Amino acid sequence: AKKADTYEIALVTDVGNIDDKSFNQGAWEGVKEYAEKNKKTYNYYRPSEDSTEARVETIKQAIDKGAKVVVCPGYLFEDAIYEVQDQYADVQFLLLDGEPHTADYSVYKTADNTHNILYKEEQAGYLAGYAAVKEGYRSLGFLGGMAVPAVIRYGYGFVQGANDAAKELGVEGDVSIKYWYCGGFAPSDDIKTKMSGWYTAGTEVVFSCGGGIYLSCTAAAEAAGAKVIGVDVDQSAESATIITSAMKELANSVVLALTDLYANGGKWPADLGGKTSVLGAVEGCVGLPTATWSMKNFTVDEYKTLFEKVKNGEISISNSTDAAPAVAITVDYQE
Amino acid sequence: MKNYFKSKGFITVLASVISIVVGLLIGFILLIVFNPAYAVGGLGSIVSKGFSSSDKFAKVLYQAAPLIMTGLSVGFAFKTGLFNIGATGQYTVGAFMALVFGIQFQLPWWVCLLAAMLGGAIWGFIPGICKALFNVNEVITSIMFNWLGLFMVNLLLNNMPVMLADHWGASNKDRTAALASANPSAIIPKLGLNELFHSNYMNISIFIAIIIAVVIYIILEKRTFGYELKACGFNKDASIYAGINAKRNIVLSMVISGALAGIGGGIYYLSGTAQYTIVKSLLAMGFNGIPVALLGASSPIGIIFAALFISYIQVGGEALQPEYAKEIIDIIIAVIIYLSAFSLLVKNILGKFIKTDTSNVNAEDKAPAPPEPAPVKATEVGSTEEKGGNE
Amino acid sequence: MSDYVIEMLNITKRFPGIVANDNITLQLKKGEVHALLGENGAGKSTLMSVLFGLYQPEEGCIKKNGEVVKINDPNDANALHIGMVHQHFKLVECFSVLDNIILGVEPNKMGFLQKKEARAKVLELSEKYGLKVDPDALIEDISVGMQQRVEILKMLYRENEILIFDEPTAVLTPQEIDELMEIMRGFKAEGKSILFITHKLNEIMAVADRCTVLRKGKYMGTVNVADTTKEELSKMMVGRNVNFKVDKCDCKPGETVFKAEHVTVPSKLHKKNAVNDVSFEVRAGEIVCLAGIEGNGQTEFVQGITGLTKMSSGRIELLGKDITNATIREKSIMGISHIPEDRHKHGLVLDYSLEQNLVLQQYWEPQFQHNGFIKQQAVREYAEKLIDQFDVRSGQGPITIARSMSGGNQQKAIIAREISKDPKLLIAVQPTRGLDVGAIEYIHKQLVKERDEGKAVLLVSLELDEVMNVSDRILVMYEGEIVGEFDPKTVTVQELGLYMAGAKRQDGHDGKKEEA
Amino acid sequence: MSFSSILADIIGATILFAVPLLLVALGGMFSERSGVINIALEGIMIVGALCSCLTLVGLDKAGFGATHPQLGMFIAILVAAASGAVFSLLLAFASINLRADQTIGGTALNMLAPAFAIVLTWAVQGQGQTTILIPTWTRITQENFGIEKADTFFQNLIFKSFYLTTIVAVILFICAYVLMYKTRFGLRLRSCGEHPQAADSVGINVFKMRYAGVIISGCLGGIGGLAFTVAAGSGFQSSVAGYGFLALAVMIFGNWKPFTILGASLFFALFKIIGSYSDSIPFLPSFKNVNSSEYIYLMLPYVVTMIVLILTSKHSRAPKAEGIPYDKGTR
Ligand SMILES: Nc1ncnc2c1ncn2[C@@H]1O[C@H](COP(=O)(O)OP(=O)(O)OP(=O)(O)O)[C@@H](O)[C@H]1O
Ligand SMILES: Nc1ncnc2c1ncn2[C@@H]1O[C@H](COP(=O)(O)OP(=O)(O)OP(=O)(O)O)[C@@H](O)[C@H]1O
Ligand SMILES: [Mg+2]
Ligand SMILES: [Mg+2]
Repeated sequence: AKKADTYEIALVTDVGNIDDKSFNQGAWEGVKEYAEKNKKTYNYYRPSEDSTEARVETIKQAIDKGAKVVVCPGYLFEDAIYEVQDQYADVQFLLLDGEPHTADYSVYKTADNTHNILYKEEQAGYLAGYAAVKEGYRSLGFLGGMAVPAVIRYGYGFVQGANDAAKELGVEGDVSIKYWYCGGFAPSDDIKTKMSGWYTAGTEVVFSCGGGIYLSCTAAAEAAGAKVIGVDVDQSAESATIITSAMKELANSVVLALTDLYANGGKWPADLGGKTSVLGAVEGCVGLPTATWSMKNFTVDEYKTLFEKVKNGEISISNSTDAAPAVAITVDYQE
Repeated sequence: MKNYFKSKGFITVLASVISIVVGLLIGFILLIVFNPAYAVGGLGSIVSKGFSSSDKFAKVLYQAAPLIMTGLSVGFAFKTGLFNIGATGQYTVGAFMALVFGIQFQLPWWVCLLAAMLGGAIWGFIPGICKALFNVNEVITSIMFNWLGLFMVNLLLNNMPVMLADHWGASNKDRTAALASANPSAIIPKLGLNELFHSNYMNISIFIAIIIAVVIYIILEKRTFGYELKACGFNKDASIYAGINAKRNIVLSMVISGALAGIGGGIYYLSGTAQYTIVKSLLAMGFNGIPVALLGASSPIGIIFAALFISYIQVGGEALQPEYAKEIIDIIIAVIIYLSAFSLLVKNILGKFIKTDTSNVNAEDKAPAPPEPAPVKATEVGSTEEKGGNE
Repeated sequence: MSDYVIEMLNITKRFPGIVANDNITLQLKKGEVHALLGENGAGKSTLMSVLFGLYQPEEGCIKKNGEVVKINDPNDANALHIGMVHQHFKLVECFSVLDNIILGVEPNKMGFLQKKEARAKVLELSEKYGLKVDPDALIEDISVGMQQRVEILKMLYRENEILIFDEPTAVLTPQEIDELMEIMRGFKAEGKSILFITHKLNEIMAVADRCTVLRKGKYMGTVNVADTTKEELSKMMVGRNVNFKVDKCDCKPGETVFKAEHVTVPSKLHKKNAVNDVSFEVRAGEIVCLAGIEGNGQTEFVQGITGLTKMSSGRIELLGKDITNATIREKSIMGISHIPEDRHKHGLVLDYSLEQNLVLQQYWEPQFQHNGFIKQQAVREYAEKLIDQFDVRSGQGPITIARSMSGGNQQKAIIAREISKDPKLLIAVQPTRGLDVGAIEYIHKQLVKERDEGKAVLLVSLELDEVMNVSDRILVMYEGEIVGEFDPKTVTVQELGLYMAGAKRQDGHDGKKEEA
Repeated sequence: MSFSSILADIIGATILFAVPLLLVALGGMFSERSGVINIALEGIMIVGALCSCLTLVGLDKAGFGATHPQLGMFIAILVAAASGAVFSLLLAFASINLRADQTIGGTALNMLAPAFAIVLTWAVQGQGQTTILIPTWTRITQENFGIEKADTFFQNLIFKSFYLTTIVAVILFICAYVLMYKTRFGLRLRSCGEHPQAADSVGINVFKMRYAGVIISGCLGGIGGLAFTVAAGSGFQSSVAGYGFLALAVMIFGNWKPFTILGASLFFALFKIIGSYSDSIPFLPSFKNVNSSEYIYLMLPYVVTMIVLILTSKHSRAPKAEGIPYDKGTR
């Protein structure tokens, strides 16, 4: 019987599992893709509870099991990485969607063996919101998971996009958005009921933004014959109700980062170590899927034009998570 | 006489040990089924990980403290004839109160802990009063109060901006503020134990829990109050006949039971590691009190060991990763609890092998020894109907 | 063909630690009433349960009409036409009478109940044997006597020929007992054979043809009832002479200890008051007996004055002090002791040990606790003293769990506890129910002793023998009111019976008794 | 949007969520009426849902489901019933044969089921794949009947959330009632929960009846697990969100009687969903100035139930012998 196997690339999940259709899954797919292609051993670990202490403990466990690279998806790891990055100077850390700092936010520090990646979710959300209104939908919905920064950026971007499109079409008065955080990343019967209520009350399309909650949303949409916008990855295969998806290239960015890392002999190169990359339209890391395009009124060409404008900064999108964007359309923030 | 007690206690412990050993064996079989290559190492880590290093042991103690409290909560109610399935709700409300006093009011940890106790007590009080005055089954009320507690706490937290992490500089508002940034004095003192154990998990909460368990033991076994409470649990009519205020005692039992669970919630969140997350599912820690109480045969001292044991093998179970799903340990625990249900049988069998000393004082025709009562008596779920009670 | 319908030969049945039946032989002739007599725990119920298939004997065999039969369960017994009325009725309380009767032998079509047929048959049987019941009434709503009729109908419905009655009269009123005797005679006339367990020798003398006596699980012999006397039977049973007459000197009543004025208690069952405007007093050194047929308010009266239920109006006094609104605990402190009617429900915490039960009324006294801590040693010593003094027998002495004690000894423990409290007023409700003659004799002695020590004793009893023997003054209760007051030395049982049945009523006992 | 379609929606959703509560509470009723307290309902639901969802996925993969959707669903229901029954045997064995404390056995099973479900889901679907997705063909739609889709009240009422489990629940409810009150079996079962010694003395095998009660509760609980999972509509994730415990409350609220249980489950389901519609129903307050006002609606059913229970507790009545292991020896 084997006792001690080692795994060189380790992923530690935040909350939820690697099939959460969100951070964990995206990062895991990246790890898997890179490791299998490059014959590295890899595995993943789940902390015992939702606390920094448990995340630190699990990172240590992964290192004990031979991890040279630890991938940590989610801002929840900020404190934990801060704690371990100096303790384990030989181990390389990849933090997605956050930057290490102390528990009381007084000190921010990214050590040389850590690389952070942030995404411009607001751009993806903007594109989706814009597309939905252009496509002809007037009664929209935003279903967020928890009110965490990434989700808020998606949501506020979505609102801004819808607003701009409405302005262009001169229909600000007609467009309305129901806006709600369901308080979790897992699907539940409550979410489904709530979405049924929305659809019955006239909502045409809901941007379902966060982990597995899209399952509840598509279930309601299927029954009501309504539509859904997916998130993070191209979800059009998951359900016929999904008209498009606000994507961010999680898996891809992990693969690219790992490639750079190993190209530099297993250490972060100087331009990544201790640094934070913010990936958006410029890096080609956000967008709508053109290969599975299903919208009729809003065409791929129109989309490409819009994307260029976002990319070159002609359209500026606020990435603030503090206050809701000021818009002309009606947004019903339900809490 | 003393011998008799000794051997009876010995058989009880032996029966538990047998349940545990058989449970582990079944766990080993599971490990073999799922991944034979690592089974031996896996079993090894289950049984030894908790002692393998000081920080792992600290984790055992850290998890055990709230488990002892919820176990005591359930066990105490059992002893007084009530089934408090509502420890989860009381735990949640206790946690909430502790955090409010810590974050909103900026008070020191021991005040917060008292507040937690109060919160749990209130959440036990209502089902208690419904049972005592209106004869509403405490099982149904406490199930409902689990949800009510959860929803109420979430509702309040969402309307108390100061409580949430984003108010204290964090970027998220799905959870309460980290005590480290909001109010370090609300964190249960570590007294240098964290250095000693090389683990931030370590603080004095395990000692608090053990002291409370001993206090509960003394109340139940040595004090007239405990005598009254147990009498009410066993036979309400007889205790009324004996001049005991049974209604008051039912309420008090639930209040104490709730307070214990509330302290559990306080201890867990005041350790400063976990932040309360606003989710819509009931907290498992409260439910885990039930198996702890059962394994500990509802005795406060037994509960200490049961909680330590369950926490210990949970830590071992974490270490099964990544070769196994850590949920396997839950299966093993469930099997152990299930087997402990057989303790009656095991004890009878053992009783035949180990002759108990039944030195009769004045035997009535050598009357037989009474059958060993099942670990938990008087768990009449659902019997709302009550006879003879005066209105 | 054998003379006997049923023979139980050399039956031995053991329970853990005890031989309940030790080589017992019992032979039942066709068409006879065969009594089975023995102290509590002698093994009577066990022997009958063996015959009815509830227990399997370790040794011995059972023959029906000379042929060996195997009775594995009640179904086998039923097939052999053996039926049993159990000591503790086996009726489902929330079922109707009809459902209870047909349970186990339900007429059905493909599993669906056919209650019409059943109802017709039950009504016919009830007509034929004069066992009046309402098939649709719920068991919990009908009287004990009616419940017993249901049990008997159960046997008849199954067309049983061998009828076992286990202590059927313990719970019946004198009138109901007479009725039952009549019914048994009727069965006998029809050729049915009856096994009849009772502790009451009068009943044996009245209906039985033969009587088998057991003692401590052993067979003592079988006698023809016509050739024997009550004294002989009781000697066979307990191994010594039993004194049926309670020895006591004349009572010398002292000051008034207890006074009830216009006590009224509402009924839980119906709208009428269970106790209506009852007034009387009990003086030191006398035993006052509340006599009456069950269900005429005695239970409610005692529960009302002890505080187990609330009185709706009226006033009670103890030694001149108003205790109407005192709590149970306060009454206990002031000197009321109460031997409750239902020892399992009120009298004992069955899961507590004997010693814990012995201090149930006093654990809070300084004698047994200090600053809220129970003085275990003091409790133990006190318990040992009482156990010794009252001869309470149990497996492990003070630490025996009360549940495992026999009924008689449980009762002794309660009596020990209540008497040792040194009360001013001792309320004893049916203190000898279901006990054997030896135990009864002992308890009666204790009551008289208390009286002689100057205590006031209020005895509630359904047993006319007890009423006549023990009391110094008899109050008859009928429909919640006191309808007569008697001196046991001058009144006859017949006379009492008339008052108890409501046929007569004394002047001045019309519910508005004078204050003096 | 019209009021009629919202009304149709609310009624439809109420029925959808009442079905699992009804089934499971009826199951609990059978078990408790036979004398065995069944707090393992939650665990039984999980196991039933697990096995039936795996079956559905299997049928889907085999292509059978898409061609015979309702037959596939029927098979899944049978699997749910069978697996629930098998799992409930563990409870039966411990509490009937071994006369163990019934809450211990139940608690153990409640712990065992989700852990077992996770481990098995992974064993079948691959490490980390916690969700078992339910194929879309399980829902009964207009197409199944060849009806043109239209926005009418009845179509909205029926076809938005219509599953075979609903039909099965109606049938099972009727069966449960008849079985309980009109058959020999029911009479005997009830007698075992009230007075097992009495049942034994008339030759009824108490052990067998209690086994029957527990197994029936296993069947109904298992189907209830599947019904919940299809109603929740987001696949199976080793959990039934506390519905087993809720069903326990429904059963007690329903006083261990079929019709009142039906009423109680509809009541719970209605209050469960009503909050989700608060923003579309004009006369419901929407608590605009309160954050997360949804929680107020979520709390409502419990508060109302508490009040109802306090008012009706006098009439509540549990089977007398439930929870007490039957021992021939005790008298
Ligand atoms: N189920 C049992 N388990 C163990 N011992 C038992 C059991 N039933 C009876 N016994 C024992 O058998 C003895 C005979 O009991 P049984 O009930 O037959 O007495 P009995 O003659 O009917 O007494 P009573 O007059 O009080 O009814 C009891 O003293 C008891 O010790
Ligand atoms: N389930 C049991 N297990 C072991 N012993 C028992 C059990 N039930 C009864 N006993 C024993 O039976 C003895 C007598 O019990 P039993 O109930 O027959 O007394 P009893 O005198 O017949 O009471 P009663 O007069 O109230 O009927 C006790 O000494 C007790 O030890
Ligand atoms: Mg007896
Ligand atoms: Mg008997």
